[in-house]
Amino acid sequence: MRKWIVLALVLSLALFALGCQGATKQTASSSSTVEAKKEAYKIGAIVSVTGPASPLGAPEKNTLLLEVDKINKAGGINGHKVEILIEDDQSDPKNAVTAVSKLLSEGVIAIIGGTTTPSSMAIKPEIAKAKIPQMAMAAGIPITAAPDEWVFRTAQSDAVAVQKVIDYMVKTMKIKKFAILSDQNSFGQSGTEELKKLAPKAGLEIVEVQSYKTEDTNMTAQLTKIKGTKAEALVVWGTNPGPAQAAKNMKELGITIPYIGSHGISNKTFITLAGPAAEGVVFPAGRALVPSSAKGAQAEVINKFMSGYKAKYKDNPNTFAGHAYDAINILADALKTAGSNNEKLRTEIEKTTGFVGISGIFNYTQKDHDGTTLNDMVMVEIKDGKWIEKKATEKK
Amino acid sequence: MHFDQFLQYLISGITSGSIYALIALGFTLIHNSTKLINFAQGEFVMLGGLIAISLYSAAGLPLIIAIPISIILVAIVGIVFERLAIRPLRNSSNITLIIVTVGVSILLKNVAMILWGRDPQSLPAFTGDKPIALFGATITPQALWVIAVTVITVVLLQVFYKRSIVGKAMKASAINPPAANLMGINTSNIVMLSFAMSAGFGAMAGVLITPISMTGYSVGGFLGLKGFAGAVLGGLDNPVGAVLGGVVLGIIESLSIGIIDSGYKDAVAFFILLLVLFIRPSGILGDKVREKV
Amino acid sequence: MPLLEVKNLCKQFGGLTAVDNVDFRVYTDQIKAIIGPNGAGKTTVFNMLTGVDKPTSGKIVFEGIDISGKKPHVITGLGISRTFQNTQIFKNMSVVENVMVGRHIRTKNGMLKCMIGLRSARIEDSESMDKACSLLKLVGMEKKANKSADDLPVGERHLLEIARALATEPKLLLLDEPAAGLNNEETGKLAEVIYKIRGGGVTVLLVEHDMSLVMDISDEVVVLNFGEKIAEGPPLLIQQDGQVIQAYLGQAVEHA
Amino acid sequence: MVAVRALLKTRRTGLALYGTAMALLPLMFSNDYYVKVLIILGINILIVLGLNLLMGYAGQVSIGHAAFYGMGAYASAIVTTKYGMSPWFGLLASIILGGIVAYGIAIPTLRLKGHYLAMATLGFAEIVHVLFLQLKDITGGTDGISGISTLSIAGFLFDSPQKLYILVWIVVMAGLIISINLANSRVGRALRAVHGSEIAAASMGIDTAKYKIQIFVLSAVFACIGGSLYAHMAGFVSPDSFTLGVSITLVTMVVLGGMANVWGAIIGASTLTILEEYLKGYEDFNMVIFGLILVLVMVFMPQGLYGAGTRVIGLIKRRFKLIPDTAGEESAAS
Repeated sequence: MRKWIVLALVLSLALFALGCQGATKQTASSSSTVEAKKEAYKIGAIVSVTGPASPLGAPEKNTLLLEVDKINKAGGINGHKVEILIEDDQSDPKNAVTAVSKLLSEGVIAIIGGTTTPSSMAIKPEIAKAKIPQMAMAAGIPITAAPDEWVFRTAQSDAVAVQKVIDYMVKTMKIKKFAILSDQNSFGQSGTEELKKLAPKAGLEIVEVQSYKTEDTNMTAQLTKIKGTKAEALVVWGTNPGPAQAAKNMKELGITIPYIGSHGISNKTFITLAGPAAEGVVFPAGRALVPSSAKGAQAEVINKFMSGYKAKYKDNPNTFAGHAYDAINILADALKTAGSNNEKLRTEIEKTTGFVGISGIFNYTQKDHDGTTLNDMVMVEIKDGKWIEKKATEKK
Repeated sequence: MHFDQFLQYLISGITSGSIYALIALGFTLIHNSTKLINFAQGEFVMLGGLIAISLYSAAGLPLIIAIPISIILVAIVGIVFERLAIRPLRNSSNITLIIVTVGVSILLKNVAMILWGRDPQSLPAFTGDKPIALFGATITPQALWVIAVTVITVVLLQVFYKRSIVGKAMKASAINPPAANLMGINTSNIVMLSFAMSAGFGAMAGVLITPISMTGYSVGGFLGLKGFAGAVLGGLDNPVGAVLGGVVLGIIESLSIGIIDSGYKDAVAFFILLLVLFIRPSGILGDKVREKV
Repeated sequence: MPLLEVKNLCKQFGGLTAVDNVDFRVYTDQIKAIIGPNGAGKTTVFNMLTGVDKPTSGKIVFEGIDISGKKPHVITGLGISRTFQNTQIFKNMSVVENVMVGRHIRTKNGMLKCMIGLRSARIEDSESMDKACSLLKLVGMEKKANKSADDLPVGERHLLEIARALATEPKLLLLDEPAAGLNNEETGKLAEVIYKIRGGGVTVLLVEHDMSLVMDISDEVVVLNFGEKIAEGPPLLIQQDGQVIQAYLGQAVEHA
Repeated sequence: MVAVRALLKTRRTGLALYGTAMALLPLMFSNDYYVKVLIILGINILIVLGLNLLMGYAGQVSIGHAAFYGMGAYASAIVTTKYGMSPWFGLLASIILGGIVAYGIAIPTLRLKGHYLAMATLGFAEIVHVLFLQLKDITGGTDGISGISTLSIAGFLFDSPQKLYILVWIVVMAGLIISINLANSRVGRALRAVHGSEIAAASMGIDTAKYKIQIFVLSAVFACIGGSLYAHMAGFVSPDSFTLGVSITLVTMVVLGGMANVWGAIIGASTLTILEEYLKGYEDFNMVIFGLILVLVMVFMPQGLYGAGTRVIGLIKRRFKLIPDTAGEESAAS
């Protein structure tokens, strides 16, 4: 018996020591350890690289590594190299809670993350306590709700995307009634809540709200219910593959009302999966999707990022990759003038004006930590498997 | 609710239900020869779909060749799984084996993620995707494929269990392995065969449903759960029960969307499953097992 | 008053009648045996006596109390305990712990007291331990007290079950084929144990296939065939009963 | 008698040893991260101890304990944020809620056997998970609940991981003592008897239904306390943390460590928690390695880590003739 207890003890201690050692080693190797004259700026990131949110988190991680590499190759920030420590929360906020302490103990000067709204919320208090800036890449409204001293957001807030959709329905389509079909994950539910809040203000009536589980294989039942209503359009809020499934099922059921998507489907995967059913789908997206819609400087930024990403990862970046790009570059810009002092850094981020990013032109103020505005999104239509900008004036 | 709407819910339920039923069959097969629940069953489905996709779109093989190759490959995975991870443990407790299948499921899922990436993929429907109208409701040809294959499979399985020597041997080795061994049945081979068959059925389900629902590395857990629920609802030891359970589960889900709320559909389905179990502790068609003392 | 009285006992499984209108009585300090060919319904009678199965109809009266259909643990509490034909020892425990489980009904400490580890719980536990050890001595297994029960050979499993059943302090002990799998020497020992049990004031009702053992130790024998009682009486009479010989003994001889 | 006393004595020494070591552990780390991992480890050990009583001792499988974990966390979160009550009420509320729900669900569910029971507990957990998602007014839906206050005693705030750690480990030690006491008591034997042969247990006078329900409730309460502690540590709860995957991980911890042994539960929970934390750095390969290790351990040590360890020690002892052969047989056979 006694030997057993000793063994249990030794084992747990040994494993623990091993765990700690291994973990730190791993972060070191995933960062770019370039010889630097000045002390490197350590930036932490908490991203959902694996788990259900990985379609969002994995490109974010790729982008962060890509951009940091770029910054360091250009000589760093005022001679300081940037070291990025990326933690995977496996799409579970529980892991984000421990990861944030790990990053803080490494002495990071800012944290990018999380990928999802719950993870961003889970780490918010701890980061605020440590008084360093947080750059969230998720869209949930409560992230930048008070207290928001230390948290910024680079994803367009759901409010922006939803407003874009509502404007489109009211101004371009001129309809009165619509139905919602959304994912039961945080992305879909946050969008649904915002639609419910903003639609009545614009004089729109929501006739039916349906949802599906992320993995659901068949949405014909939900769509049948919607078919039985007087909805003039269907708004589908989710990330792949749900919305593609919905588009296909709509075709099968012979539902002909227009399909309006969310920025969650602003990627090639949707078109591949939905096939012919993707034709005519309209959704809000950052200008990155249709570079021609961006003017001058932004077009250039977007094109450069897209070709760089494609060259390294043989894949097209999606909207969420754009959020990571904006987060790291806004931070880098602020670091240039503020240095690593936390108060100064936050003030500098709050001073960001006209930053040309992927998701939009960012203007933070002391009050507004969202940065982007309605103007930074466009409505996009899928035509012949390609994205084209749906101009608000078209139907007038 | 209008009749055509009701019919559409029913068809929708039967479509999802027969997917669950096909997967539930895989659970029954392994349970019938080992008394095991194979938590990696859903991963067979995922592998079947993804391998077929690769053979079809990357290797350019026609569907009619890609499908059987995919099924055979997954059956081989099933055999390897049984030989390496189940056979060495044949004297261990059931729960130990179940944890092994959990481990295998985690392994397969994440290897698939590395091999095929995170995005789900699709296959074209076998015979076009023009929906067929039916009293104001519609059904896709691919759904008919799923339903037909499910029915044929369960009939063949019944014949297999009742008529063929191997089938009878399978049942015998589940009920009393030592006795079956004494009767000259090689129980170890029987278990291997049941894993191969179960994996093959899983792969077949994966191939059949990919055109309907797309397949990505992560679908296994969800489909496995539904299949398990269907099998338990119908009675784990009975293939007809498994199919019935799967279809009933699909219909319950679909109707609860129509009547209650789509957000609660899983809760409703599991609630009814619990109720059924409280009334019939061995599922709808399950045998009541009496312990001999 | 008989210790146990079985009146018109019937049990049906689906359409099959396993026990049909069986009557018998067991008096205090008797050793009584139930015999009959395979499938005669002997174990089913035991299952009903101990509450494992519910009788379809009929009555079981123990010490003047109707116990038919009562839950097993209640019946044990009243003073009937049993062993099993397919031994049901607790393989996940040591031999002595198996017997200590038998003390359960005669001890009182509940979940809360045990959780806190109260002194009274610990005292009770060591008393259970002492009692269990003395019962193991009775069946001659005291040397194997700390072995895992799973390692015991068949014969000792039956003895362990007897010790465990005795730990519940029964007034009536039901033994279901205790001699199955025993050799002659072991059967002899078993007979001694059964006598000792009776000597300790416990009435014994047993189901047994070993005819020499039954005829040797029983005061009275009940014969079942296809669920019906076909004879009852002292062993010598039973051995000469034509119906019994025809239905049972003849068959047994053929098989032997 | 002497043997029993000796056993009790080693048990106490073991507890004291483990307790002191664990209390001293955070002194080695000034770093919040390690302490937080230790807190999570403590919470996992607490839940696994309870689950081990249910699965290892009573033999009743539950693939639904994440539901109780979550209920504990949500009860604490709701009581403190919505009603502004003291976190201690949160802890109390979670125990009461978990206990009542567990009791209600146990009565019909524990009549089921084997895989049917497993499915029923799983189904129950799925229903609870749907409720976490859908009862948006109470649970906050997918966004969860944030701003959960920290525990305090008489003005002493457990506001840093180091401070909370002390509390968590006191609770874990209490859970450990309860488990050890119970395992070797009249009730513990009754539970093992139910596992070994339900029909024989009933014939020995054990009210099998009662004990199955009692132990289910106890294990649920352990999980609820774990959930409550988690909520107060993290300050945030959301449905993503209480999924089917979490239930399965808990069961895996029990089996991996070795069933029906208190120390096995500790080894299982510690190994898996630390392994998960350690592997996180491997990202895509993380779960591949995890799955592989799980399969390998179970294939080569079907009795779990504790069982395998006993065997190895037994072999070593016999190799060096430290103990006579007969005693060695015993440990090799178990």
